Formats: sequence, structure tokens, C-alpha cells
Amino acid sequence: MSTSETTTEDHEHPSDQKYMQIALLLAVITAAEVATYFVHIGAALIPTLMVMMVVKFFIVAAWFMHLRFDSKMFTRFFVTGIVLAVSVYFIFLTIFEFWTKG
Amino acid sequence: MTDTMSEETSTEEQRPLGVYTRPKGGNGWRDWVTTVDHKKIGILYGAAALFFFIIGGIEALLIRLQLATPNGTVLGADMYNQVFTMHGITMIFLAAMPLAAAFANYLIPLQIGARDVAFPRLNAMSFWVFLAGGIFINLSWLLGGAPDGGWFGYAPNSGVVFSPSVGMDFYAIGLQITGIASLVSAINLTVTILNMRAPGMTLFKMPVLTWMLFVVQLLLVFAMPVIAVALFLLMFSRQFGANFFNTEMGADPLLWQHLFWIFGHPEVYILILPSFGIISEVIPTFSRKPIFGYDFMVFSGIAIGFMGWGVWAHHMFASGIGPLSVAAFSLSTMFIAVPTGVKILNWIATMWGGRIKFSAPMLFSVGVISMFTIGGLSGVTHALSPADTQQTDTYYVVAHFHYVIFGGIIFGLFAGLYFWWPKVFGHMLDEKMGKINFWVMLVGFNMTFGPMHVLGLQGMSRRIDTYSPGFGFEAWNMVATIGSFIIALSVLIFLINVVVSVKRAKGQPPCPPDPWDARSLEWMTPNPTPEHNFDEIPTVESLDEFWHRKWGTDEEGQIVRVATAEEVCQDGTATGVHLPSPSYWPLIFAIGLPFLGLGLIFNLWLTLPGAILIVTSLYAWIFEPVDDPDGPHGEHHADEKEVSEEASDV
Amino acid sequence: MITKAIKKTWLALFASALLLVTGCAADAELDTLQPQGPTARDIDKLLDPVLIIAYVVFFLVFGATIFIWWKFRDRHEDEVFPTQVHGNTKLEILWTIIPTLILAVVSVFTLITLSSVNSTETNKVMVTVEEESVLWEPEVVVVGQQWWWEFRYYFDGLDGVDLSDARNLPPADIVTAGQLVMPTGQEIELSITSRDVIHSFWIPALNGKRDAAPGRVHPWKLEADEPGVYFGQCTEFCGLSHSRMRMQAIALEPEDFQTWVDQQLTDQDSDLITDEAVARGLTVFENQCARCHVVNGVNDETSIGADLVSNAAPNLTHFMSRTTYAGGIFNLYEPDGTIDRTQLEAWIRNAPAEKPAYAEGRRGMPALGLSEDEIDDVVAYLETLGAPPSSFIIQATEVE
Amino acid sequence: MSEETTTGLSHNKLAMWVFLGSECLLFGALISTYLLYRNKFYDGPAPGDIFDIPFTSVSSFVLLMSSLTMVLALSALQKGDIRNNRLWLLTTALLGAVFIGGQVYEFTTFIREGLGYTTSPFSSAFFTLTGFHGVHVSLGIVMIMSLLISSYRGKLTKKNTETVEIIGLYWHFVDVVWIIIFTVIYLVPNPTS
Ligand code: HEA
Ligand code: HEA
Ligand code: HEC
Ligand code: CUA
Ligand SMILES: [Cu+2]
Repeated sequence: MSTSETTTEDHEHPSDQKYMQIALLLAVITAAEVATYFVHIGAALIPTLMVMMVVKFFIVAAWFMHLRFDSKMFTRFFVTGIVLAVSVYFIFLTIFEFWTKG
Repeated sequence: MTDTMSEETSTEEQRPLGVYTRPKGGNGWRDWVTTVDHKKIGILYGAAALFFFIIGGIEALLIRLQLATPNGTVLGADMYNQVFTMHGITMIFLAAMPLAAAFANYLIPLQIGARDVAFPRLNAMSFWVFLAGGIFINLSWLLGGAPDGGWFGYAPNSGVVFSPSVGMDFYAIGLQITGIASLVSAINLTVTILNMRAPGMTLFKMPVLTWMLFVVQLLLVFAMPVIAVALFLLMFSRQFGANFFNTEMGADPLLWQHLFWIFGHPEVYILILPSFGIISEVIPTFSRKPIFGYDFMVFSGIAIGFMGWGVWAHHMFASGIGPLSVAAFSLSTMFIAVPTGVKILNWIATMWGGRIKFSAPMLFSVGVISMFTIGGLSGVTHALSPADTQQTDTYYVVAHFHYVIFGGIIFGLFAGLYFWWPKVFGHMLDEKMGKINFWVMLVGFNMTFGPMHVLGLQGMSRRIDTYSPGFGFEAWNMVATIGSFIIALSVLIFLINVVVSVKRAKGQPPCPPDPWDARSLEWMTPNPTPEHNFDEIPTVESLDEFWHRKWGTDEEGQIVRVATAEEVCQDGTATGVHLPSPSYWPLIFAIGLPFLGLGLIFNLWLTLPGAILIVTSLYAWIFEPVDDPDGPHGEHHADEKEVSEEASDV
Repeated sequence: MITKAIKKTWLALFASALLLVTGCAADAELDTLQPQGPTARDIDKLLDPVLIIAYVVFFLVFGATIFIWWKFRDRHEDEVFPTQVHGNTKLEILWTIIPTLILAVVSVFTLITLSSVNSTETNKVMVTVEEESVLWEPEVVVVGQQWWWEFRYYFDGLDGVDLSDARNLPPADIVTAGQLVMPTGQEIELSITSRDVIHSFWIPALNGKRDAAPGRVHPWKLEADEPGVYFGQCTEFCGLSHSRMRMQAIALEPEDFQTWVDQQLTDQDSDLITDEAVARGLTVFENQCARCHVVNGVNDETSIGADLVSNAAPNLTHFMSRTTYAGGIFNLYEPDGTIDRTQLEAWIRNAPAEKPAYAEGRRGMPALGLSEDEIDDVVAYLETLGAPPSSFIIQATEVE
Repeated sequence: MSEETTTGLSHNKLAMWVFLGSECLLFGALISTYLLYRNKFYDGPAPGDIFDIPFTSVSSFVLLMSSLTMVLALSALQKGDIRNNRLWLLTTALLGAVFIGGQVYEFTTFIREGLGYTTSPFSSAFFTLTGFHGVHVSLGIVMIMSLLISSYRGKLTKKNTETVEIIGLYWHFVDVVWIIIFTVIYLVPNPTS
């Protein structure tokens, strides 16, 4: 927390070109995701889907939301929210035996 | 709230479309309803909270009257259920939380050396929305019955089938409204603490109170959405027939319990941490020693806030969650005693070897140390999950949480009231009456809640409107009831103290700026705090900056005075300090919300005026410049060099 | 940890303190500190030492405060400062670690108790059902509803019994209300569920509590050392008459339990009715009561229910064999064994006046508007339902 | 203004990030509620019976692309290119509207197929979760339209980039939430009746 006194306002924004490339990448991943609906890949399905989801999430947050370039403080709040939510609701679903019976 | 950020028109030359004349200052009621000054808002929070505290207290007295004797007939079963539900809701959401908000609003900007909060108008909105929510919930008494499902509102008992009156609708919607207030205020204060510290005030030079309040705001930011979802699910179930708790269709009633307590447990730390912060300011001041182990104090506060997220199911040891879950939550709960214990012991160590003045605020603080410990220890006995299956839903739990709540929160907040009263109002409360206030309250409190331990272990259930003779409950219930009236007497003494002290101070000059030889920045301003807080924002070099400006050490290491308080304190006469202008819109926005609620409950047409008020006020708000060029502070512009723009656009 | 002597002293101190505050502990039927069965005793054994730790911690904190009060209070009005101590990392670490260690020990014992409380170990019991001996794995289905408890015995075991919908349970061998009858010295397994809101089943002398939640079946267990009547109270807030939702566990010697089972297994034979008032009472029952209540031999569970949210009212087949009724708040018998007719008539005349309910919301027994004659008749009929229990039970269940 | 704050970060942007942190717990609760109830479809249709993956894929793609147009709008404004800024803002709002249109279509189809709001715990949880998301998108559209209006009134210039950025953050967040919803609710194999 004590390292928060940083200023990182002036950063270079990626070019429009870069944004397009990222969008293209996102589109490709989405296509791959949708493809799993038609092509059956068995037990690997859910892990694959999760990986792709997390990657997309990460890309949007890092590039479109500028977390890559912006102050760490923003990342910290967002990550705290995500980590709290994931861990609390993971435990919540575990108590309901969601993973074994859901 | 995101909506309000959409457009900022920070400077406006002429008055364009949609910008209305702003209220001018002044000192009448109009000034109060349009104020955006964090100090006035703090006072408003405090006054409203004390008002609701008395309402909640009167409800408590009714509970105690009903339970004084077996087969009591003061309230019927139906009325009793409404009264105890409203007692819990009122005390938690309308008294304890806003009283803490009063301190947060008033003191955070002062303690970090700021002129206001980050978003002054949002701050005003938070208060009015809270008040609207509080009034809205209490309107249920007149409009068809108050909530009757307990403050924890367990499904499916809170559903329409089992609670057909409108009470639980008021609960679901009203708490949603106060929730908006808490969330907005929490975001506001988070930004304030991070962004508006005086030069040199690093996070680890912030007073412990500000730190604890910071942790509280973060807990609010992350906990409020969880209760919001729970209340939405309840509201949609009641209003639109959703099946979240319809067990006939396979819904699980434990869903509500989890969501409620995922919020509910962080909530209890939201309630207690401000009080911990307050006494961390009071105890060093009157012990004439710095706080013992500042870092540990801060980190234990953070640890408590953090661990508070992993213990919620300790409210559900009998609910039928599996034994593994029970075991896990049992252990996680126990270890919360560790950081809390660090605090208790550090306060003791702070006092140890001190030269202590047991003034009224100090008495209340010492009260917290010992009384909270009792409650904390009974909490640990709850954490033994097998034992808790005997204790849960008995008066033993009621004893536990009133010891932590009354012995921890209320005593702490009273310490704060006595301590900062001169800062806020410019005169002291009577010390002697303050001491009497403390002793009467201590006796009454222990008489009321001490016996509840015994009652609980003897098997008296919670939330029962009456009990039969022959279970051995009679004597202690009577003692508790008498005790509760002694508490009421102590509160009355406080109120009389206020009246007497205000009368005595009439026509007198305000009390000196530093009556307690205090340590933190807020005391660098004169009493009462001037509207602009600091004439000049101080540059901070150390923790307890103000104290270090007064005292130094000589060659032999003795503490010697280097300056008098009067020399260090600012005189509050600066002009030309540019402050945000008052605004009507926060109030008007807040008035809109209860109409939405009433509309959902009674007649959808009622949402129309609500929506109109909300949309208009938001629109007008967005177009309203933060500072009106011809606003009440216009005259200050003569002296431009002092202008410092602290407040942002929203 | 602590030597036995110190432990004893503390226990004695603690016990005397408790006795002092508990006062007349004799009539504290719900007391959690007087266990009468193994599970409750395990719990008590876990709590006692922790209470002692709590006392010690409290007296240390409180003692320190008092000492500080006496020693460090400022008696001078000068500007002399005490030594400015900012902290002491060693001390801080010390008082982080000591509570951690204490709690680590406590948590081990908690886990041990938790596992023993959750383990089950039932021996089958021989019961005779319709002249045939069956090996009954002692288990009872406990169903909560506003504002009374139902107990269902399935002697063929619960394996094939679908408990997922409590409003629609398969027929049981014995269905009774308010009083759970069980053999002593036996661990009885409970399957707890609910027909409406959440309730909580609690017999403090025998075990802690476990919620009864609709749509869920929660396992629990009871065991009593000695024959006796053990009081209980619904502890989860369940609406209007939550405070009037009580129950008892009645533990009987195995032989007496068998006698009780034999009685319960006989249906009412309406053909045997000779008394005219009773016959008229039966008619009233069939016209007025049978749409909610079951008397085996007169109607059955499949024919009732439309009238209540919970779809169930107490089974009255052996009503007279109970000593309390209406959620355990009224005594059926005077201490001398005669029936308290006045109270029973009042109940049938206007139940909501005797016990708050939302009859108009189909919760609780409504006032049926019977004439006084009809009431007399139906009470006469009720008196034929089942045999009175032993006077020991009548006296032990006495509630006010 | 932003230079004056202790951290050097603007109040508004920091507030928005704190708010987004808070929103994580809101959507987390809604998603978990849905997961808990996804096979509690009672007598009504099961998720696997009615979800139309190809259709939802298209609308998910539309929303994803609106994130691109949103950053392009911001990027244009940063360069002072008001024309392109308006163009991209408008595109973003339109894409958002297409997504909402798709959701309305989906909802009406479901209702026609017998999945009403009160059909089952599953249906209530489904409509509540996606409805909450839809309301978020709609609010975003309102905000973007407000930006457009003030742009046409000459009020949206290079010095307001931060406003656009903050609304953009909100918009991307809503998109990110949908990335999760799309995978977890639609693509993960669903129970059928
Ligand atoms: C201010 C509010 C507040 C606070 C601070 C706490 C603090 C704690 N609470 Fe409490 N609690 C409530 C408010 C609070 N609680 C409320 C309102 C309810 C009831 C809700 C309802 O049902 O309506 C409740 C209910 C409740 C339950 C559920 C009981 C039940 O319904 O069955 C449990 C169970 O574990 C529990 C545990 C604890 C613990 C372990 C702590 C710990 O944080 C306490 C830690 C403190 C200490 C232990 C004392 C100081 C420590 C030392 C001096 C160090 C040495 C100590 C040891 C070695 C043990 N609480
Ligand atoms: C901040 C929280 C808070 C506070 C401060 C209190 C304060 C008090 N509470 Fe508490 N209480 C709760 C929170 C709180 N309570 C909660 C959450 C519940 C659980 C509810 C539930 O189960 O749903 C509960 C439940 C609860 C019960 C159990 C009800 C039941 O389970 O059936 C009881 C019973 O005695 C009780 C008593 C009291 C008493 C006597 C006080 C006293 O300390 C109050 C003292 C204050 C006053 C007496 C006010 C002073 C008034 C005057 C001076 C009047 C004079 C003025 C005029 C005439 C103008 N409370
Ligand atoms: C609409 C449904 C309904 C009807 C009709 C009804 N009862 Fe009841 N009865 C109940 C319910 C519900 C209870 C449980 C009430 C409680 O304990 O809160 C009850 C309880 C009782 C009890 C106590 C049983 C016990 O063991 O606790 C008796 C005796 C009784 N009813 C008799 C009658 C008689 C006689 C009639 C007809 C004249 C009748 N009831 C008609 C619903 C009904
Ligand atoms: Cu049933 Cu309380
Ligand atoms: Cu808790």
C-alpha cells in the first residue's frame, strides 16, 4: 500500500492499429470458443473454455481498459474485487456441493 | 453514479440551458439542506443517527417490557415481531452505521489535511439518500405494518406467503436505498483518503482512526453489492413472483443465508472498526504516550477486514451445511481473535506507564477495552461449532453481540462524541456529567446484557415474544429489563448534558483550540472548525504531526514544549478559500427514491414522480458547475492567491 | 496444559459462579449445561475448558485495566510526560503468537468434538410390528411446520423413502406430533426437514440444534442415558408463533418403548363406537376436522391438506397418548391424570385465540365456529383416541 | 486537476475503478446464484433445451466489437479528431443497441417457448442475471448518447478525454462481464430436461 504514491498519468496510448489487432485476436478466440459448441473435444472442454475466457478477460482489461499502462492503484482495486469475488463465491458454491453435484 | 460522471462542464461562462440558480449560502435551514460541506454533513449524519438510536432504543425498551415477566402482554406476538425486527434494522443500519459515517465525514478530511471530500455533492447525496431510506423504512409502521422477518430476513419466512404484509417489501427496498447511500459514500471517502492527503501525509502517517475508516470504506465497497443482490432477489421474489426461494420448485433457502452473511459478517467489522479507530485516538491523547505499535494497529485492522470475508458461515453452524464447511468456518472464525487481541493488548500497552487522565472520553474508551473483550470472548465460544449448536439462536448470542455492539461500538462512539464535541461545536460537554453518564451506562449495560449470557445458557431462545414460567427465565429477564431502563437513563443524561452545555456556552467565546493536548491535524484548526477547515494546508512530517509541533525533546531526552497550542493552531481567519457551492440536487434526488419504492409496493404510478425527480435532479446536477461564479463565496475571490481547488466536479 | 488441581479449582469456581447466577437451576428444563446424553456431554466437555480460558483472558485484560487505573492515573496537573514508548516488536510478536497457539489447541479439540458429534453409530433395535419382529435401525423423520413438529417412524428403514418433498411424504408406520418417543441408551438418527419455513430442532439436554429447512433433509442424532422427558424449543425464527413451537423428547426403557409402539400401531376402529356422543363427535370430526387431521382408520394423509399451506395438521390417531398439544404449549392432563377439558374445548372453539396464527392465511388451526354441543361431542370423540401415557410422563411434561 | 491529488490520479477515474471493483461482487453473486439454480428448471424448459448458441454468439461478438469502437472513439478524441470520435461513439452505441435488441429478441423467444420469469428458479436466475447485465448495457448506451449530444453541442473536446475514458471503462467492464456470462452460462454444456 505504501508504494501507492506514484504518478503514471503520462503514458503512450497504443495505436489504433494495435487496437484492431487486439480486437482481431479477441474475435479469433471467440470463434474458437463458439467452435467448441460444434466440435466435441471431450473432457478438455471446460478447461479450454475457461482458459479462453480468462485470456479474453485479461486482454480487454489490459488493453482496452488500459490497465497495462495505467496506475497500479487501479489494477489493485479491480484485482481485489475479482479475487474477493472469485474466492468468496467459489467457497459459496463449494458449500452447496456445486462442483460435485451441480 | 456512473451516470453523473458522464458530462462535466467544469467551467461555464453564461448560464446555459439546464443550469439553474444555485442556492445561496446563509445560515438558516436552507443552508443545511443544500450544504455540501463535509462538516455539516457529518453533523447531519450524527443528528439523524442519534435520532434513530433513540427510536431503536425505544423499540428495545418495548422488547424488554414485553419480556420483563413471563407471558407478557405489552406487545402481541405480531407487534413483537415487528418491533424486534425494526430494532435490529434501526440500530444497525440507521444508528450505528450512520453514527460512524458522521465521524468519517467530519474527521477524515480534517485528519488528512483536506478541505473537503473528493465529491462534495455526492457526499450530500449520500446523507439525504440515507435519511430518505431511514424514513422510508419507518413509514412502514403507518402504511400497513413494519417488517416482521427479523433483521436477517431468512427466506422463505420473508416471502409473500409467510409474510404477506408490506413490511418485508419496505425492508427489501428500504435497505436497498440506504445501501446506495453507503456505497456511494464509501467510494467517495476511499477516493478522498487516497487522493486528498496533505503534502507529506503518506499512508503510514495517517492517524489510526483514518486508517480504520479507510478499511471500513473498502469493506463497504465490496460488501454492499452482496446484500444488494440478496435484497434484489427478495424484492423480485415478492414483487414479481421470482422463484429464488420457492422451495416447492427446488430453490434452496440457504441461498439467502449465504448472501446475507457474506455481507453480514464484514458488516459487523464495518460497525466495530470506526470505534476501534476512535479509541486509538483517545487513549494515546489521555495517556500522553504515542499509540503502542502503530504498524501493528494498522495491519491488524487490515487483517480483521480481510479475514472478515472468510468466516460468514459461522452464523450457519446449525443450518445444515456439511460438517467439512462447519469445520473450516469454525477454525477461520477462531483466528480472528488474533488480530483483535493485538489491538486490545496494544491499547493496554499504550496506557501502561502513561500518565493517564481519566476524562469522560477516556472512560468510555477504557470501557470498550474491557467490555468488548467480554463480547469477543463469547464470540470465540460461538466459534466452537459444536458448542454453538447449543448457543445459536439463544440469548447467549444476543448477549455476545450486544457486548461487542454496545460495549464496543456504542461506548466507542460516545467516547468520540465527548472527545470531538468541542471541535465540532466549539464548547465542551460537561465533564462531570460525562463521567456520570459513563458509570450509569456501564452499570445499566452490564445489568441488561450480562444476564443474557445466563438466560442463553439456560436455553432461552431468541426472537420469542414471550416465555412460560418454570424454565428459570423470570429473574434474569426482570434484571435485564431494569438494566435497559438504566441505559435509557444514561442516554438521557447525555442528552441533558448536551442541552446544559449548549446553554452554558451561549454568549461565551468558543473553547480553546486544543482542550485535550491532542495529537492529530484536526486540532490545528480553531474550535469550532471554520468552514474552510485549514487556513493553509499543513505540510506533514510525522505521525501525530500536531503533537510534534507542540512538543520536542531536549538534550536529556525530556519532553519539552516547543510551542503552545495557540501558536501552532491556525486562527481560521483566512479568506479567499474557494469552496464548492451548495446544491439543491442531492436532496431532490434523494426525495425521488422513496417514491420509486412506494411505487413498487403500492401503485406503479407512484414511481412516476419518483423517476421525474431522479432524472431531473441528475440532469440538473450534471450541468451544474461545481463552483458557481456568483455563488456565496464570490466575495472571497478578491484574494485569489489562497485559492485551492480541492473538490472535484461531481 | 493445566494441571488437574488447577483445573479442578477453576471448574469449581466456575461452577459456583454459574450456580450463583443460574439460581434455581432445578427447573431450567432447557439448560444447556446439564447434559443428559453423550452428544450433549461431548459438547459440554468442549465448552467448559474454553470458558475457563475465556475467564482467564478476561481477568487478565480486566486486571490490567484496573491496575493501570490504580497505578498510572495522573494525579498532577503538570506538563511532565511519561517515557514515550512507540512499540516493541518482540512484545507484539509475543501477543500475536500466544493467542494463536491457544487457539490452535482449542481448534484441535473443536475438530475432535465435531467429528464425534457428527459420527453415527446406531445399533438396530428389535421392534415388533404387527406381530412380526423387525430390526429397526432407530431413525425418525422430524418435520417442522408452523408451529408444531411431526415425527414419523418408518420401521422398514428410510432407504427407499423419498423425503425430498416434505409436503408429500410416503405413509409411515407411526405419525405423531409434539413428542418424540424414543428408547434409551440408543442413538436415534433424525432426518430433519420442513414443510414451510425454516425451523430448528433442539433438545438441549441431548444435543445441539439443527435447522429444519424445506427442500432439504438434515441428519442429526439424539441419545438419552436415562428415561425421562427432555424439553425442546424451535429456535429458528419461524413467524408469528415461533415462541409457541415447543417439543419434547420422551425417552423410555426399551420395553416401554415397545409398548408405546404397539399402541401406536393400532388404528382406530370406528365400528366399535357405542357411545352416542362419541358417535356424533365422529361425525363432526369427519365433516369439520378430517379435511386437515388424520385419524388412521377414518381417513389418511392422501385425502387431506388442501386447506393448509404446509399441507399437514397433527395426526390425531393417538392424541390421548400425548401429554401436551398445539406445539407443546398446553397440557392435555392435569397432574392427577384427569383431562384438562376446559383448555381442549377452548382450543377447538377458537384456536387462534389460544395460540396466535394466521388461520386466514391457511397457517395454523382456524376457529371452526362449532356449537358448544358439537365441541362437547368432538372432545368426547377425541378422548377415545389412544390410551393415556403413564403418570410419570404426565407429571414430567407439566408445562405452564 | 489531476496533478493536485496525492496519488496523481484523477478523482473520477479512481472512483470509477473503485466502483468497478465493487461491481465484481455484484455480478459474482448473480452468476453464482444462476449456477446454483441452472438445473432447477422444475417443469419448465432447461437451459440446454432453449439456449440458441449461434444466435448468442453473434450478439456476444457484437458486444465485443463495441469495445473496440469505444477505444477507437477515445483514441480519436485524444488526437483531437472530433469527427471520428463522434463516428465511433455512435457506432458503439449502435452496437450496444444491437446487443440489447438481440437480448430482447432472445427473451421474447424464450417466453414464447414457455420460459417465463416465474417458471422456475432457473428462469428467475437467468432473467435476473442477464437482465442486470442488460440494464448495465442500456445505462452505458444512455451515457454514450449523452456524450454524443454534448459533442454536437460543442462540449466534447480534447480536454474531456477523461470523461470518455471513464465511460469507456464502464463500457469495457460490462463487456468483460459478458465474456464471462457467455462462457459460463451459454458455452459450458448445459443440463437438458
Ligand atoms: C460489532 C459487531 C461484532 C463483532 C466485532 C463480532 C466479533 C466476533 N463475533 Fe460476532 N456477532 C455479531 C456482531 C459482532 N461479532 C452479531 C450482530 C451477531 C448476531 C447476528 C444475528 O444472528 O442476528 C454475531 C454472531 C456471531 C456468531 C454466530 C452465533 C450464532 O448465531 O450462532 C459467531 C460465531 O462464531 C460470532 C463470532 C464472533 C467472533 C469470533 C468475533 C471476534 O471478532 C471477536 C474477537 C475478539 C476477542 C476474542 C477479544 C479480544 C482478544 C484477546 C484479548 C486475545 C486473546 C484471546 C484469546 C486467546 C481467545 N459472532
Ligand atoms: C447497534 C446495534 C444495537 C444496539 C445499540 C442495541 C441496543 C439494545 N438492544 Fe438490541 N439488537 C440488535 C442490535 C442492537 N441492539 C440486533 C441486530 C438485534 C437482533 C434483531 C433480530 O433478531 O432480528 C437485537 C436484538 C435485541 C434483543 C432480542 C430480541 C429477540 O431476539 O427477541 C433484545 C432483548 O432484550 C435487545 C435489547 C436491546 C437493548 C435493551 C438495547 C439498549 O442498549 C438500547 C439503549 C438505548 C436506549 C434505551 C435509547 C435511549 C432512549 C431514551 C433516552 C428515551 C428518552 C427519550 C425520549 C422520551 C424522547 N436487542
Ligand atoms: C384448516 C385445518 C384444520 C382444521 C379444519 C382443524 N384443525 Fe386442528 N389443527 C390444525 C393445525 C394446523 C394444528 C396445529 C396447530 C399448532 O400447533 O399450531 C391443529 C391442532 C389440533 C390439535 C392439537 C394436536 C396436537 O397434538 O398438537 C387438536 C386436538 C385439534 N387440532 C383438533 C381439531 C378438531 C377437533 C377439529 C375439528 C373440529 C380440527 N382440529 C380442525 C388444523 C386444523
Ligand atoms: Cu418453528 Cu421457530
Ligand atoms: Cu459473524
